[in-house]
Amino acid sequence: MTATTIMPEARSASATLRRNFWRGVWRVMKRKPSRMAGVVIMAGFAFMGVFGPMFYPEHLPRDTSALYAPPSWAHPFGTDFEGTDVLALVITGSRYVLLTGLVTAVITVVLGAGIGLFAGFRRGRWDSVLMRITDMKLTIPGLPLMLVLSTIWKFTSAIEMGLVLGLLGWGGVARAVRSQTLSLRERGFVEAARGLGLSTPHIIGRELLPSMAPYIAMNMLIAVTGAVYAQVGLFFLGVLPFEANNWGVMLNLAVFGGGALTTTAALPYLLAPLLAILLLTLGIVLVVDAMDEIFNPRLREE
Amino acid sequence: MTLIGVPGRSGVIAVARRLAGHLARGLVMILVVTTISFLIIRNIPGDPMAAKYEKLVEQGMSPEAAQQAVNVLYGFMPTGSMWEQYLDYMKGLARFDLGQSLNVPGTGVGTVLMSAAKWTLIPVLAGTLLSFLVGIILGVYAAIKRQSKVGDLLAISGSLLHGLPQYVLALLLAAIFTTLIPILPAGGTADIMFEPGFNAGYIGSLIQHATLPVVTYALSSYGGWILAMKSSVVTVLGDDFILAAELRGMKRSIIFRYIARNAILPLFTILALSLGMLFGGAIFIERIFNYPGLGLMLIDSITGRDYALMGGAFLLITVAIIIANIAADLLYTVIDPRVRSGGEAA
Amino acid sequence: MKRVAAVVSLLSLAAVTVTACSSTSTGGSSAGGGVFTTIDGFKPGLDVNGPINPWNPKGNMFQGYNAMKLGWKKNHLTDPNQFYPGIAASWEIAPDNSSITLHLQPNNKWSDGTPVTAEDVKLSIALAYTQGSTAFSVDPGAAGAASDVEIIDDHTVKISQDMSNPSVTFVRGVMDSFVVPAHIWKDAVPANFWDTLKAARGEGAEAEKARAEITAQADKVLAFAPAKDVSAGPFTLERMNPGEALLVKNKNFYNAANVGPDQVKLLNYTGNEQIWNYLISGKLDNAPFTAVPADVMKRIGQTPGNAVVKGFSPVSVAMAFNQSKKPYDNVHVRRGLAYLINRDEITKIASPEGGTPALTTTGIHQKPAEAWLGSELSELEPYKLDVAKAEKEFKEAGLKKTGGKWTLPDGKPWKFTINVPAPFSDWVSAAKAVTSQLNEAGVSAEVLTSADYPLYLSELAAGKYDVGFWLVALGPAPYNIYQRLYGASNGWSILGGKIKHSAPGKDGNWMGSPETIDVKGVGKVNPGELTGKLNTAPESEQKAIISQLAKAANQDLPVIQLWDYVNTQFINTNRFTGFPENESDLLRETSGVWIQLGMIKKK
Amino acid sequence: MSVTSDKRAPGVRISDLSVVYRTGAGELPAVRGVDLELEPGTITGVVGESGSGKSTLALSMLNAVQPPGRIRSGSVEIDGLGDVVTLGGDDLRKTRGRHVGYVFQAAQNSLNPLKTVGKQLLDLGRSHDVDDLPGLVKEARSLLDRMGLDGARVLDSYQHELSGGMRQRVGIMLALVLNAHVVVLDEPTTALDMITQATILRIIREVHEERGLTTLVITHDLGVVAEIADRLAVMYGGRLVEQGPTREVLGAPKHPYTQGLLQAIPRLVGDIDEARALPGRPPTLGTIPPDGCVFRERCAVRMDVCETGEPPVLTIGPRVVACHTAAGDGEQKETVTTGPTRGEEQA
Repeated sequence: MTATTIMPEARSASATLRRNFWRGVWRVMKRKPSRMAGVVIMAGFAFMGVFGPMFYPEHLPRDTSALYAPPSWAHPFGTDFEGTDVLALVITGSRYVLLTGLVTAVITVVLGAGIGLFAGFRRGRWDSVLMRITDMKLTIPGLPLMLVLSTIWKFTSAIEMGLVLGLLGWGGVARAVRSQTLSLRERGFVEAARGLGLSTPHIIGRELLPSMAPYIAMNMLIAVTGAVYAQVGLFFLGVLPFEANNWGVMLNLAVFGGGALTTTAALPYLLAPLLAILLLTLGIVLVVDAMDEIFNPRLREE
Repeated sequence: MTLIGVPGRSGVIAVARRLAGHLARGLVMILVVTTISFLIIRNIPGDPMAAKYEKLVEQGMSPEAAQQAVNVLYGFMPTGSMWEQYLDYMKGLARFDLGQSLNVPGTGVGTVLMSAAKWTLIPVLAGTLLSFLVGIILGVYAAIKRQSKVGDLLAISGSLLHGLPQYVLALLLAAIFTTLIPILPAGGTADIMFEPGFNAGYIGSLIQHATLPVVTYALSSYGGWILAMKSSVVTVLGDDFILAAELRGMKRSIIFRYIARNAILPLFTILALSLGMLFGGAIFIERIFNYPGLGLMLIDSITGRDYALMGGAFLLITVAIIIANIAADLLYTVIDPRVRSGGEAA
Repeated sequence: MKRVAAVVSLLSLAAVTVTACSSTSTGGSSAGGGVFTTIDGFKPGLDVNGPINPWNPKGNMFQGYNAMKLGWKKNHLTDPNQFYPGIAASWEIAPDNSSITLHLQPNNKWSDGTPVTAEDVKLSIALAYTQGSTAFSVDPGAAGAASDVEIIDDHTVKISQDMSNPSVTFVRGVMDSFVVPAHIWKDAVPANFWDTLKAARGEGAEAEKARAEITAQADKVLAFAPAKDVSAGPFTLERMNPGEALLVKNKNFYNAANVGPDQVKLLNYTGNEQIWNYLISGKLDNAPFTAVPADVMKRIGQTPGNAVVKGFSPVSVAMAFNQSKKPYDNVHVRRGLAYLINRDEITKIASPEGGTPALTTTGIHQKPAEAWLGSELSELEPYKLDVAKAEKEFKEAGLKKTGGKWTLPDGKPWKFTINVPAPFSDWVSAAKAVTSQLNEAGVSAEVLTSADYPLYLSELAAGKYDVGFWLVALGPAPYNIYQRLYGASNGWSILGGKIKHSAPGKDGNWMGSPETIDVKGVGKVNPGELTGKLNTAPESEQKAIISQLAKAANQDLPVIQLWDYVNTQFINTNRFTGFPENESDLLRETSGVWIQLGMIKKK
Repeated sequence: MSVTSDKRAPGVRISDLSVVYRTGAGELPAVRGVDLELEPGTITGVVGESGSGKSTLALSMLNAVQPPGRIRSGSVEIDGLGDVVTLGGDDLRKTRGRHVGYVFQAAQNSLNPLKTVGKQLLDLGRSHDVDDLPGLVKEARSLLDRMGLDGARVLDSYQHELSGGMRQRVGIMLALVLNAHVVVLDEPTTALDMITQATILRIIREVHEERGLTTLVITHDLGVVAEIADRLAVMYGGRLVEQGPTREVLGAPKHPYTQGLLQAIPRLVGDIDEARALPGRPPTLGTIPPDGCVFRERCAVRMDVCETGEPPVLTIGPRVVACHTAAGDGEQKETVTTGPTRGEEQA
């Protein structure tokens, strides 16, 4: 299936293909309502990240007479250690978390796909050198390394954080893209395109990349979740600079400061960010499930 | 006629050559990783002595006593230029000497690592194997029923569990089983009142303490197995030889075995690799359940600036991953005849 | 099917063993004197690899249980030289602090039956030299070091102070020494140790070499690991695992007849939240000082038998300024900030159970401050929340308020950045509350955390922060109290009995206070020199010096004191009785000390 | 060979066979109204481009159309077995392999890569309740030997140790070892080199005769058919457009599609320019026109009636052709007028 879409002579029909593609997307989405839910959740998070903080003042109001207040209409998830609304924290904190995730994902995918494509395309010495480096990266344990790095660098901004996570995380994508490239090569596309007198950038940009785009897009989504988890986890362990509304900081303070694992008062403070992560994961899982079916004809045959 | 696939003489030679190549590459990798981690670790800023002192006085120790407790550690701080330290470290490594721990002064890093490793290995191994077994069984089921609601649910729940970070699971389980319904211990390895050894009380206590870490680990890795097995089975189901076997009138049970064996093959590799990763993988679980394994030790070694111990931990993780890679490859050689005879793995 | 059955039977076996476990443990505690369960506050993270060695930070010797000192310090507000008996039954201190004569417990034996003698004490002192304690130091500049150790008889030892560089804390330094059995430890130091020590006291290359020789022993002593615990304490170590340690009664202990519990179980912890869980489940008979959130405190109180004992803990937490950074060099800025910070609210948010809001900033914990200063305390400026006064101070400092925000005199924005180490959640919440209060008052403020405590302290010392949290008031010795404000971190250090001042940014001077302060009603003082004097001044003079220092600190505000720690301890009276009362002078010693003094009895 | 004639070669009659695939756009026909008779002891070749439905037809012979496809109507009668389409469960399974042998395309991996050929042979024997397994192995060995291989060695080999030609012979062996008398070969020579192709075709021919088989060969290669088939059937767009004795069809094709195919073959002698490819592309499942002639889009002699009218199926002696242009040539077997869509003709 993918084969026909990248054959040069098929490009005349690309407009129809695109239309068919969107119709296919719609069909796939429609078949399971859960996938729609996934898209809605993702859209909700995107909205929250972009516009959420605009609904709140720069410094969130606090009520020092209601520390760790239980859930109520005014505070659906109660309040934190200094009486700030937990829901407001989760919403305003989403921007940092999601921005980091996005930056990480972009870097992971750009670097990973670039290196993977290059290695798979060039093969030979370049390939083995790049793959050795990739192996090495995969060998150095990520989380411990981040723990150590966090004492050396201060990740003050979301972008900086994402940058580091991205630079640490491209290994898996590079490998996967390389093997995809190799398998496409094996199927003779590159030689065929060469035979047609197409240039290397053209072959990579117009032939290889599009056929891998869905795959890369899925990896990107997965990288977003990976980055969100990594940073929230590091904040949770308390090694990253403080941001009162960061989800990980909330987890940390709930557990280690509020005793959320000991008594119930700080439990809403713990559960709100956990729920946010759970929802985000669910959204991404459902969307990836849909993408999987859209792009993987084997699963689609029905 | 021999119908049993025993690797021939040429097969053995091929395996040996593969192994030699792996070992050589592994050594280079160890060298590079060690150097990188050495450079990073030795450049961690911070004053562990001051931290220790301040902590002790905050805890209520008198300033004099705290000062004394801290003074003794200076002898274990690395001295000399970075290059000298590096050479010393490498020389030590060549003699399998990882140096002395600063956190537990006077104790070899190897000893500290080994005693922590056992508390990571046992639960993580148990968790991995448990999730592997359950995951592959349900994975086959999910693949066969992939057009039905049950299969869908299995796949989605698998992705969700696979997607959720370990600390979310661990926190949820801890909140439930140690806070809301406190039926399981929140930390430790066993009740000290039991004489360690092969007696029911001690082993029972061990199991009780390991339950939450094992279950968390199993839950968080189960999703991966079910997904991997499902997609592997789906791939094999589409293979020609399955249709061929069907068209030759093979019994369902035999075809099922064909599918299972072919589908599980790539998973064994993942299993071997994930066993290699386990040395570095349980930080959150151990932190949340206060289980004294390598993860907790690593955190301690970082906050205590125990350079030697940190280096040792990184080395252990690296070596484990490299060994796991080699093991995975050799395993493949044993179970996949295509590789065994020196060909390329599919 | 067969496999399933096997799994089921395995599971049921586990269930049986679990129930078996609970029955044996309760059975164990009902027999004899019972099991006393606690944690060792000095040893977070018990380590099975630790040697049975009191000097090793991870050594499995627990103060008061199987690790013995000559005496146990009383928690006195002002006098550092009061003790309960340990290895020493009684002692005489020379009036000028020049010597202390120790009389050992007459009937004390090591757990292996060997008597405890003066030889044990002397060898333990030799070991202490290798580790460098305050009283037993080969450092030529050290104040309050011993000059001679003399065995008077089998049970009497006299230790003299080097009076060329004396300190009031000499006696404390002596009494605070561990004692280990000479017959086990004799190989840990070379036989010619005392000759080497004598040589080390001299001057020149020879002495230098001898000193090096002694300190070179440090690692060996620290790593020394006896195969078995031979203790003169009330308990000996029976076994450990990574989660717990079990100690059993030492029949040879001098006061064994009065030791209540038969066994002591020390639980491991790596974070406070574990201690909270232990407490809620009612497991612990005693937990030393632990920071506890309000709701957790409530839950702990609901567990039958649980009770709280509170006492004085000579530690306060303060916000310290780096006066090399603008605008914190201006005392009016510091005062203005002090007027804006609501310490009651901060304490309520960050440490409701473990602290009391500081009444003012003196550099001393509230309790000893009353004892030292008396009525003078009330005359000091309390820096109560007062926005008007704050504005006045800020204006005096030249700060401007535009659009509801304070800016620097040159009109540039002012960002108040406060640094705290990330792992200390109470400090983090306190810092956050401070910034919230300041933001509400128009001072743009933010919290920055460092990944961990070592990093925090090194960056603080390197002068990288504007403002950071800092422990102060470490009593009871008055010198210790004020060296936190006017000690090495503020440029003053004692070298060979002389006070030396380093300029801000040099030699660890990150606070950067002016060298002299014109204190209202006192005149110009050099706080560092005054602090140094506290080391040697007789008690009669100390009061006056402290009064001057308190006034200086209150007026100049090198730090803003936030809250004074309260030593909140937890006890459970279901199984044992005889715990110390509120404000007892034993609250800073471990429950091992309470037990060996014969206080704790089985119910 | 001793096994040659313990049973007479059975005849096979496919009538009115329609196979549909379920897709997002509804059920689409892959094979429509096919009538084909395999006479006992003959080799019939089915030729068509990819997507013509020939493989689906082949799978129908074993009632093994894979989901989402299904046989909607029609029957496959095999002498001594009855209608395969109505078989199910164990009866169907035992028919496969035991009575009808199926040989996969050579390029496909029709063997379990993790087991030796011998082990898979034993699995096959157990599946069909063969009591005399050593006898089965002996039979397999002799079959392989017969096909010019070292039987013992091959049985001890894994798939990846065998070349394409060897795999194909193993496939033939597995199809015959249980003594099936109807054999379906799906693209038996595709992806093999010329010499191996010739060998395989020779083997097929010889074994066919020796064992008294009724053989169906599916291929896209007219050359293969020309070489071995007694009868030839041409498929296009799921329909049989022409069939008859190989020589006759190839010598004088009646259907424009068959004519086009023949013209497209470059000859060894003659001008290469004489070979003219058919214009356009073959239809896929989704683009087969529901009404009228399936070939009209590419037909050089298209008429108006082709747009709407289903071509009549005409029987001319031993030959059958379905084309409007041939309408005058012979006796009309069945006339289907305008409008019938997707299999309504069966109603």
